[in-house]
Amino acid sequence: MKLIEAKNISYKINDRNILNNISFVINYGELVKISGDNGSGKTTILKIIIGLTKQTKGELMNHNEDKVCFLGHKNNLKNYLSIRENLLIQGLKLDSYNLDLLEKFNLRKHIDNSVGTLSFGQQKKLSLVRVLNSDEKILILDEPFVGLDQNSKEFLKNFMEAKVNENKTIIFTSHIDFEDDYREIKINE
Amino acid sequence: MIKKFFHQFASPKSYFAIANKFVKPFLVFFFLLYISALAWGLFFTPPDAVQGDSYRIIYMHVPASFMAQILFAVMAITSAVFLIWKLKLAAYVSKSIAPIGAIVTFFALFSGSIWGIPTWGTWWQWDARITSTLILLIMYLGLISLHASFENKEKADKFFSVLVLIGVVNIPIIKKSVDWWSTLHQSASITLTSKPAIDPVMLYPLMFSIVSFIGLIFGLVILSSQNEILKREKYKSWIKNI
Amino acid sequence: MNSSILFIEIYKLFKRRRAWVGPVLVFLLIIISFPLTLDINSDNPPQIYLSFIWISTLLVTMLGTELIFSEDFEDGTLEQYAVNNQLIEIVFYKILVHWVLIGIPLAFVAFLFTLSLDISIHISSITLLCLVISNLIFINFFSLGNALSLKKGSILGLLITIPFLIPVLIVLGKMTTSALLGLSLMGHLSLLVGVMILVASFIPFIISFILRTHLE
Amino acid sequence: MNQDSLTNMLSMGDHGVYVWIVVVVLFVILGSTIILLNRKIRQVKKEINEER
Repeated sequence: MKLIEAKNISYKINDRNILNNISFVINYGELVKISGDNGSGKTTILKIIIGLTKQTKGELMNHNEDKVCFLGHKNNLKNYLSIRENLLIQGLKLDSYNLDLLEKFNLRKHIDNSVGTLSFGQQKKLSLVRVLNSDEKILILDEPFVGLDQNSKEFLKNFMEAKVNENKTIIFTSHIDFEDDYREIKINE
Repeated sequence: MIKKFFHQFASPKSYFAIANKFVKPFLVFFFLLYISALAWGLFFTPPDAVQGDSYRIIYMHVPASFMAQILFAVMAITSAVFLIWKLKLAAYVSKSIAPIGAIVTFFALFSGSIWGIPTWGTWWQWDARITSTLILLIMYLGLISLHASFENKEKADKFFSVLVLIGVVNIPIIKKSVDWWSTLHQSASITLTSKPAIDPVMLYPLMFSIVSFIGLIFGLVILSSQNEILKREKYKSWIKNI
Repeated sequence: MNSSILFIEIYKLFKRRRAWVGPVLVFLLIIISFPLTLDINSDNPPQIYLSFIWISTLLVTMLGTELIFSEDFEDGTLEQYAVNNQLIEIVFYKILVHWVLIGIPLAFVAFLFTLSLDISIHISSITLLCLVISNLIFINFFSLGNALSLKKGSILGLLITIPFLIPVLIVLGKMTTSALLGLSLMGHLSLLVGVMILVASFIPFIISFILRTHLE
Repeated sequence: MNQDSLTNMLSMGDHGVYVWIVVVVLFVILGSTIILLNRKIRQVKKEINEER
């Protein structure tokens, strides 16, 4: 069943082409990777899919009416709050699942430290906790693997596969290749 | 319907072609017209009974003050057209009015304060009109710097237009409140409006100078919008054929 | 209505003490130092003190709303709100929270200051009331300025917003004069309240449109 | 018209200097705006032609 259908989408900034005549179809329950070089418009595509940005030309049909889970470039964390507070203001509970996650990410011992003291990779892992808690049917992740160590990468990959097996749809961008069972939409001209 | 009309006849391309053809004769015509209006006012009218010859600044000051407000209103119309119909040309015109408006407003202030030296004995009075013109100048400058501060010009257009539309609502409010304010602080000052109705001998050249000044300034606006179109549509294919 | 978002906004501003206590402290310092620049032996008209209060409140409010949207924009929180279609709510809440945590404390500091002056308690309480009302107007416009000049600095924001605030300042000045002359203030007060309601109900929609455009 | 009345006309009594200051400033502003805009337009056109 079709979830998203894009027909000849173009996007311009200051009359320069960012996206040029892109067409694709994404079905329910698919694991889709959008790949391309730096500046090829991967983020823009995601933003068009979730409706933050409107394409300059072309048509996008989105059959989804539910909430989506979106992970952007920015980590959505407050530097002046601790890990615990950051999770709480994101609406996450500190239950055993999340504490386990923090343990796995080596963050549990820092739980009362402010996020500003964490490294980039640690912050990235912390921002993933929200994604790992999501019960939305559609997950849209912008560069989820950047800055992660090998274990965390494996963990996230397994999580994504498990989600897809539950018939959830995941759309993500990456310019890293790894062998897995996903469909790829290339947007290099 | 309207949208189709706009897109056919109000595309930057056709506008530019028409403007390119007419802007120079238009400017020259109104320039000469304004010079003759000014010559009439400066040399062929009698001096004012109260103010003597210094009143002749009126032939430059009044057209400028008038245009300072008219330009903001025009900018509001083009901004509304841009926000409603997403017409790019309207945004270009809107943006190119702002610097011209700032220049005209500045000149209105300047000529007013020079006029004030012989009339009031001071170059600045906290008079209602002067104050609201000053605020108008601040608004123009705010708009210019807002547009300039964004690299993404499509976004800049939207913010600019929104600010113009809130600003145009604000102008009568400023006028009203400043009028209200100055009645208390400034009851003794000479206002230009409180004089008896202007004599026809001076009124006709004044009208003439206003009309020709309007034409002159709109000529400048067209020139400025051409500049804007060229800058913004650099990468379009039609532009290579000019 | 989503009370948890409101609570989060309160919590965030509360924890960021520099942004919350800072402006109130700055206001306190300004207000303490102002009388020191005047000759205390001569009779200074209270109007000077009151007009000084209006202006310094205006500037300190600007200081207090400097990060109202830019912080959440920088770290992606606004993007999340936009994805969940909560932008307009969040704008309302943020303005409300800044009013309660910054605007109203400022009004009380100013009230305490006026008590030390040689004016009646009646005029002091009117000052308090006016400041509470006009602070909401100030915060709305400074938020608009902040939304327009996101990441571009507060000078641009001030340049944009000052023309909108001048009429408010004029009304405040008029009220001061009338109050000191002992005239009725109902007219002025209802005007101020009317403006407050209009501003507080329209500006947030414009702001959320602007923020949405930023997030494109 | 003799020379005296011409001087009178141009000096406009005592206040002529104010009028002339405003006239000069007006034409400087108008002239420089037109020249500046024309130069900018020519510059952009040149850039476009070079890119062709």
